[in-house]
Amino acid sequence: MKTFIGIDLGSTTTKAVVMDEARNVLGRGITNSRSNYDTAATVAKQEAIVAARFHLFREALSKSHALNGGLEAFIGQLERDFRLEQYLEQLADLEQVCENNVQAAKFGDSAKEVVVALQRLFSLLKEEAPTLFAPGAKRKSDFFRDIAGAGYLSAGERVAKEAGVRYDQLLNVFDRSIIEVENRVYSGTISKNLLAALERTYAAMPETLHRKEKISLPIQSVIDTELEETYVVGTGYGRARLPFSKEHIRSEILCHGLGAHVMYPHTATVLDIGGQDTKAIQVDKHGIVESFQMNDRCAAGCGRYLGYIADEMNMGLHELGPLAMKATKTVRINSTCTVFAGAELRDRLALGEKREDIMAGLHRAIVLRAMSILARSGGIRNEFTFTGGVAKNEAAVKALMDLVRENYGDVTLNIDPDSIYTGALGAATFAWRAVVEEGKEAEHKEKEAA
Amino acid sequence: MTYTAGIDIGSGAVKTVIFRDGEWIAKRVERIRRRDPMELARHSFDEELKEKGLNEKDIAYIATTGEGENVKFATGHFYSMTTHARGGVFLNPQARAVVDIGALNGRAIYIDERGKVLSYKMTSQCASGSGQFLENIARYLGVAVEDIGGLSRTSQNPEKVSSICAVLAETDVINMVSRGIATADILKGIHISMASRLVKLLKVTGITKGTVLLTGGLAMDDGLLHALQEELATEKITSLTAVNHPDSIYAGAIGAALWGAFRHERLKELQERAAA
Amino acid sequence: MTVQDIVKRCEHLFEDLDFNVVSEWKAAQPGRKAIGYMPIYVPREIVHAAGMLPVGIFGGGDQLEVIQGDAYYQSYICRIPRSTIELGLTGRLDCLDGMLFPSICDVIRNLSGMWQILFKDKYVKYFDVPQDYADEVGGKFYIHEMQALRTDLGRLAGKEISDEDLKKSIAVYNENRKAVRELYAYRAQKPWQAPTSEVYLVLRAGCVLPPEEHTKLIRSYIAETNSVERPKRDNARVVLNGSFCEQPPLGLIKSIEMAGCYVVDDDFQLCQSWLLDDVSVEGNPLEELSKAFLHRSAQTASKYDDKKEDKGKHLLRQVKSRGAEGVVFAMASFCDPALLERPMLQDVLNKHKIPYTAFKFAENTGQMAPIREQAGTFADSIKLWSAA
Amino acid sequence: MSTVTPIKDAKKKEVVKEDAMWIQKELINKNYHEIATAHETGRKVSATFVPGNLNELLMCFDFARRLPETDALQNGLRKKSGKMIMDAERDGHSEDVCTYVKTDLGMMLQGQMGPTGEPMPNPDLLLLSYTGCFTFMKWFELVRQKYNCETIMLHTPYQGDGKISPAMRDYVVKQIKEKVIPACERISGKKFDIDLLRQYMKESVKAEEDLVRVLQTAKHRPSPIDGYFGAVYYIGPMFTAFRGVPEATKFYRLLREEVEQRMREGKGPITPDGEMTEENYRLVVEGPPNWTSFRDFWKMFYEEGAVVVASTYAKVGGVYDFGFRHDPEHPIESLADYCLGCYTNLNFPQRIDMICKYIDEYQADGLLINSIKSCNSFSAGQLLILREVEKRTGKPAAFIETDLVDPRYFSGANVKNRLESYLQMIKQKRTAAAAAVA
Ligand SMILES: Nc1ncnc2c1ncn2[C@@H]1O[C@H](COP(=O)(O)OP(=O)(O)O)[C@@H](O)[C@H]1O
Ligand SMILES: Nc1ncnc2c1ncn2[C@@H]1O[C@H](COP(=O)(O)OP(=O)(O)O)[C@@H](O)[C@H]1O
Ligand code: SF4
Ligand code: SF4
Ligand code: SF4
Repeated sequence: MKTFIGIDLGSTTTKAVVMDEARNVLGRGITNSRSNYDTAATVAKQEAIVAARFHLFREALSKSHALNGGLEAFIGQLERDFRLEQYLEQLADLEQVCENNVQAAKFGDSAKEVVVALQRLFSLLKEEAPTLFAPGAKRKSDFFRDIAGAGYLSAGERVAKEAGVRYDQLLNVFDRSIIEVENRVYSGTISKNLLAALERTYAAMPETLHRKEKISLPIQSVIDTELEETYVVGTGYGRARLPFSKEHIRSEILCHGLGAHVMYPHTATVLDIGGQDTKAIQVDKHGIVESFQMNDRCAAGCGRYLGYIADEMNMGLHELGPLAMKATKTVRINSTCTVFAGAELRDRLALGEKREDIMAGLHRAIVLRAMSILARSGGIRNEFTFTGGVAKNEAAVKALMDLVRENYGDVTLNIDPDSIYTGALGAATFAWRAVVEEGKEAEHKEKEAA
Repeated sequence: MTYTAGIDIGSGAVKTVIFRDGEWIAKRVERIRRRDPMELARHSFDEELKEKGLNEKDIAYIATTGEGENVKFATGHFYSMTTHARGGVFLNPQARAVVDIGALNGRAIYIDERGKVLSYKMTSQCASGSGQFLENIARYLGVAVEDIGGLSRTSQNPEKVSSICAVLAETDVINMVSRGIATADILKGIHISMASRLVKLLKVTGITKGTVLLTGGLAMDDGLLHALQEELATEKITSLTAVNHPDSIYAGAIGAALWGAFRHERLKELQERAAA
Repeated sequence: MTVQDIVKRCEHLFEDLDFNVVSEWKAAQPGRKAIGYMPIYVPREIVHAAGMLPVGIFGGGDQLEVIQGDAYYQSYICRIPRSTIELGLTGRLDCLDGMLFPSICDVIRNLSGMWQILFKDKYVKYFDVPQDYADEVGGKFYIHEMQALRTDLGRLAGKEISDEDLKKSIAVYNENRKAVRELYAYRAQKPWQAPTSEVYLVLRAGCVLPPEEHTKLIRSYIAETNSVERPKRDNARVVLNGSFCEQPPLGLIKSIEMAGCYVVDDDFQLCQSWLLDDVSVEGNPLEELSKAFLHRSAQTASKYDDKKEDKGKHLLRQVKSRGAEGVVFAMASFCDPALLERPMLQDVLNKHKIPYTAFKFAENTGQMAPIREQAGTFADSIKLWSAA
Repeated sequence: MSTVTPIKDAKKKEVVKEDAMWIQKELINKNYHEIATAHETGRKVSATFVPGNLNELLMCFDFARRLPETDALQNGLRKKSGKMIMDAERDGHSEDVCTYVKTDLGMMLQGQMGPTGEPMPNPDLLLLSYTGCFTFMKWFELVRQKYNCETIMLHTPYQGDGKISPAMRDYVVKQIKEKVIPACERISGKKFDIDLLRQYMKESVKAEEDLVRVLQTAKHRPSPIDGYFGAVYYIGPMFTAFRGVPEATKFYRLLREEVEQRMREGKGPITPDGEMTEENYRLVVEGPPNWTSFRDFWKMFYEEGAVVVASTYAKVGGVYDFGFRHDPEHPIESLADYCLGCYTNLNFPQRIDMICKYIDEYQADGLLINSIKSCNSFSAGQLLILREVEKRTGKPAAFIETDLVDPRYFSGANVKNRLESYLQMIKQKRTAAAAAVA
C-alpha cells in the first residue's frame, strides 16, 4: 500500500509518522537523535513502520473478530513482547561489544575479573528484562541507551563490589560500548522478533492459543503486505543533513504549524518546546504560518535543561514531572541556563529547599522563557496548542496552564499525547499533499528513471 | 602531634586529605557521578580516618573548600582560590600560577612563592570550555574519561568547537561526528578551545613568567596540558611553562588542610592570649 | 522605632513592586502627581518644585517574573530595561504620571522612545545632560534642557514653577544629600554597625519617599543603629564600583559581606549623592544646578572625562578617604558603559597599587557561589596577607 | 533552480563586482596608504567615527583621516578580527562589550598593522564626534588612556522628542566653533578657511544627490541593486574619508550611471557570484550586517532570490534620502544638522516610521531584523520595532542574530534556518493569498 512519511530530525529525538492515502496516521516512531543522522532517520522510520504494522494488525484482527473482546489485551501483550525481544537482542549485542572492549581498555591484570563481572551483570540484566516490559511497568525512557544504562549503573555498583573490580572500570566499558550498539540498525530481524513475540504472547495468554490459526493468519498477511514509501518529507533541526533533496525538505516552523493545525483545526497559536529550541508560531485558519519566534542563540530553558536536571537528580525524564507535581510551593528560579542547571539545583538544596519545590520552580522557569517567546511572537490566541517533547511533562503543562491563565485569561489549551510527533505529522501531511494534491512522484523513482 | 584535614567538594568529585604536622599522610578521591556530595564527603572522610586508624576527635582542624561551605562537621571554610594557591605551591614550589579547571568554572590564579593570591580570573556563566562539557562529550563519543588525553594527543587535524553555549556546542559535536570527524580531532578541538580560554584567563591575571601548575580534576588530562603548552607557544608566551603534578587533583584539599593548620595555630594563640 | 523596624520598613518599601507607597502619597491629596526617573541623575529639584513626587525606578530586582519584558529584549542586553518594561506593562507603574530617561547609555536612550510608543498617554522625556563642561556651551544647553522640563512639568501641574519654588526644593535636597553623606561617613567609620545590605535599603527608600521624610529616615537609622552594639568582624574594607544602573540583588550584597568584605563606599543610587556638595540657593536656580552638575558632580561611566588625568579620580578619592583596602567591581552583565570603563579604572588602581577584583551580575542572579568565592578569595588575600 | 548567473567579463574570476566598485576599492586602499605615510609626509592623522563625521572640516586642516569603525569592519571582512577581539579580551576587556572597540584595541595590541597590511600611525587627534552611540565615548577614552592622544569631544544631543531643537543645534555649532576648530588649528598648524569648507561641501552635495538616486533605484522591479549587501559598498566612500573629495564625486556619478543603465535593462543586482536573475522576495533590513561571514551571509539571500530593497544601515552616515544635504551656504550649521540627523540619533518612533515608509515605498514583502550582539545602539528595542512594523504594515517580520566582527557569534546554520523559515512563510502566505483571490 502507499504510505506518506514525515521525518522530524530533532536535536534530541527523531520522530517519524507514517500516513496512508486517506491521511490516517498508521504509525509513529521515535528514537534518540545521534551522531549518525541517517541511522536516526532510518530507525525512527522503522519504528513508525513497525507501529504501522501493529495498527494494521489491530484493524485486521478486529475485522476478523478473531479475539472477540480480547483484542486490546492481546495487542498490548504482543507489543510488549515485541519490545522485549528487541531489547534482548540489543542487550546481547551490547554484552558482546562490552566484552570486546575490555581488551581495548587496557585494564591489564584485572581484565579477566572485569569480564567475569560483565557476564554476571548481563545475566542480571537479562533476568530482570521481562519485568521491565511487564504490564503496567514504568520505564525510565523508551530508548535502549537509557533503559539498559539505568540497569547497568544500578546493578553495576553491587556487581563490582562482589567481583572485586572497580565500579569505574565497568562505567568505562559501558561508555565505550553503548554508542556502537546504539548506532546499529536491526532491520533484518523485525519479522523474526515479531514471530518470536507472537509465541511469547500465546504463552502468556494461553486462552488465545486455541485460536492460534485464526489470529496468526491476518497477522501474517499484514506482515506480507509491502508498505511502499511513496513520498518522504523531512524537517527539523538536522534537516539539512537528511538524506533528501531540497524538494523533500520543509522548515520545521511550517511543519509544526501544519501538524498542530491537522490535530486541532482551530489552532491559532502553537508552542513547541524541543530539546534545544523553543518555537512560538501563529497560524491562520488554514494552518498557514503568520509569524514565528524562536529562542535566540542561548539554549536556556529548553528541553535539554530537563535532561541535565534529570542527570543531576539521577532520575529519568519521565519522573521529573510527577515529582514536581508533589510540590507544595514554587521556589523561584531565575537562571535557566542549561549548563548551570545542576549548580542551581545544588545551591537550592543546600539552602534547605525541598526537591519537589525546586522542581516546580525549575519547570515554571522553563515555561516563563517560553511565555516570553510567545509574547514576542504576538501572544497567545485561542486555541492554543502545546507540542514537542516537553508537552509530555505534566509539571511543565501545569506551569503553562497557570501562566496562560494569569496572563491571557481563558484560552483552550490543546495537548495531544502524541504531541512530540507534531512536526513529523506536518511533514507527513506535506508529503501527502505533494503527491495527492500536487501530483509529485517520489524522488527515488525519478532517479531510477534517470 | 597535630592532625588537620582538607575536604574539597567539587561538582565532579570529592577529595579528602589528612596532614600531620605539615606532612601529608592520606588522600582519597571519589567521583560524585550521581551521588549526594555531602553524604559522599562524610563517607569518604570516615573511610580515610578508618584507614589511618584515626578518630574524628583527633583532627584539630577540618577545613572545607569548594562547595563545602555547608559541611556540618567542618571547623572552617576557605575559598577555593585561596586553597588552590596554597596547594599549588605545596605541590610545586616553582608554581607562580595555578590553573584550576573545575567541572563548571575555570580559574587562573596568579600567586607568589608563598602561595599568596596576587590576582585571579574566573570564567563565568556560559561555559562550553567547562570540565563537565568535556566529560559529557566524551561520554557521548564513547570515550572513558581516563582515555581522553591520550586520544587527543594523537589528533592530526583538530576541529574547533565554535559555539559559546555548551548545549549548542554539543550539537556542534554531533554534527562533527556526522561529518565523519575523528573522535581524537574533536577532543583535541575541545582541548584547544579550553586552552585558549585558559591562556586568556592567565593573561588577564597579569602573570608574565614562571611555572603554571594545572590543578583540579582535569589536570591529569595530558591532552589538555599539551594543548595548553601549544597554545602558549602559538601565543609566543615562552616565559610561561605549563606543568601538572600527579597529585594535582588534591591541590584544593591540600591547601585547605594547610590553611586549617595555620588557623589552628592562630586560634590557639588567641585563646592563650585570652586566657592570660 | 528600633533599627530593625526601620530596616523592615525600608525592606517593605523595596519589595513593594506595586509602588503602593506612591499611590498612597498621591491619594493623600487630590491632584498630586508622581514622576518616575531612571538611574544615575536627574535634577529631582525641578520635579519636587512642581509639587510632584520624584520616583526612582531601578528595575524589578530578583522577585519580579519577567515575561513581557523578555519579549522586547535579546539575551545579550542587560536586565534593567526588560524588568522596567515588565513593571510598566503589568500596570505597576500606573501610579506614575510621567517618566524621565536620563542620558545613561544607548539602552535607556532607546527605552525612552519605546516608552513613548507603549505608553502613549504618559509624559515621557529623554533628559539629556551635557558632555561638554563649559558653562557657556554645555551649561547653556543643560539649562535649556532643564528649562524645557520645568515648562513641561509646570504645564502638567497646572501652575508654573517659580524660582522661589525651585530654591525651596534645592534646600530640601541639600539637606537630603547632607544626610546621605552622613550615612556614608558613618558606615565608613563603623561598617559593622551599618552593613551595606541595610544602608542600601535605607537609601533605596529615597526612591519612593518624599525627600523630607527620607532625610528623617536616614538620620533616625544612624541614631538607632548606633545605639545597639553589633559584633565587629575581621573583614576587608572595600569600595564597590559599577552598580550605578542595574542593581545587584540584595542577596549578592549580603554575599559579599558574608564572604568577608565591608563595603565602605559604593555607587548605588548615584542620584542621591551625585552632586558632591550643596547647591547654592542664591542666584538663578537653574544656573546653580547647572554649575553643580558641570563642576561638582561624581564621576561615572556614563559621563565623559575631559582629560586623561581625570579618569578614576573619584574612585581614588573614595578609596583614600574611606580608608579602603581594595575595590570590588560589580557590574551588570552586558552593561557597556561600566564594562568599557572598567579597564581604565583598573589601570589607575594598578598605578596606585590598590588591589581589586571584578565580577558581573544580573539583577536576578540566583547563584551566589561564584560571587562568594571571588569576594571570599579577595577578602582572604587581603586579610591573610595584609601584614606580609 | 539557480537565481544567479555568472557574468562573463568579470574582472576577477572568483568575485563579481560592478565597475564602479573597483574604483571604490582603489580609493580605500589609497586612503590607507595616505594614513600609513602621513607622518613621513608631514601630515597629521585624525581619527573619528562614521555617524556624524566632520570629514569636510577635517579636510580643511589636511588631516589624514582614519575611521576606526572602518578599520574594524575591514579587519572583519578580511577575517582578522576574531584574533584581535580575543587579544583585547585577554588584555582585560569584557566579552560583553562592542566588538568594534575590541577589534580596534586588538589591532593596536598587534602592533597597529592596518587591514591592508600597512602599519597605522597613532592619531594626533581623536575627534570624538559623538552621534548616536555612547560606546564611541568610551572607545576614544580607552584609546586616549593607552596612547595619550589629544581628544576633543563633540557631544551631539539625542533627538529624544523626534526633532532638532534650536538649542540642540546651537550647542553643537558652539562646540564646533569654540572647541573643535581651535583644536584642529592648533594640532594641524593650519588656519581654518571657511571657503575651503564650502568648496568641499559643494562636492559632497553632488555626491549625496547621486547616492540617493542609486539607493532609490531599488524601488524598481526588479531592483538593480541590493540595498543592504550591495549598498555597504555604495555608502563606503560617502560615509568615510571621501565625502567632499572630488574622486568620490566622480565615483558616485559613474555608479549612478551604471546602476540606472541596469535598471533600464531590467537587470537584477550583481552578487559576488554574478547577476541575480530572479527576484523572489523583496525585503527591508534593519541593523548592520555581519562582516566576518559577509559573503556566506549574502549568499543565503541571493540563493533564494531575496533582494534587500532598503536598509536602515545604509543611513548610519546620513539620512540623505529624506532630504538632508550639506549646505555650503551654512556650512557649520549643516554639519551640526548632519550630526544630529544620523539614523542612530533618531528616536524610536522616527526609526519605526522610516522602516514603514521603506516597506511601503519599496513594495517590500516584509522586514528582516539582523540584531547585532555588539551594538546596543541599534539592537536595544529592535523587537518593538519588529512588532510595531508588523502591526502597521501588516507585513511579516523576522529576527536573526549575529555580530559585526565577532566570528564566534555568527552561526550560519542558525541564521539560515530562520531565514529559510521566513522566506518559506512569505511564499506560503503568498500562495494562500493567490488561492483566495482565484
Ligand atoms: N517522556 C517525557 N517526559 C518528559 N519530558 C520528555 C519526555 N520525552 C521527551 N521529553 C523532553 O522533550 C525534550 C525533547 O523534545 P523534542 O521535541 O524531541 O526535541 P527535538 O525536536 O529538539 O529533538 C527532551 O529534552 C525532554 O526534556
Ligand atoms: N546573565 C548572563 N547570561 C548569559 N551570559 C552571561 C551572563 N553573564 C555573563 N555572561 C557571559 O559570561 C561570559 C564570560 O565572562 P567573563 O570572561 O568571566 O567576564 P568578563 O566578560 O567580564 O571578562 C561572557 O560570554 C558573558 O557574555
Ligand atoms: S551556556 Fe547557558 S546561558 Fe550560555 S548560551 Fe548556553 S544555555 Fe545560554
Ligand atoms: S545596566 Fe548599563 S547597559 Fe544597562 S541600561 Fe544601565 S547603563 Fe545601560
Ligand atoms: S555599539 Fe554599535 S554604533 Fe556603537 S561603536 Fe559599537 S557597533 Fe558602533
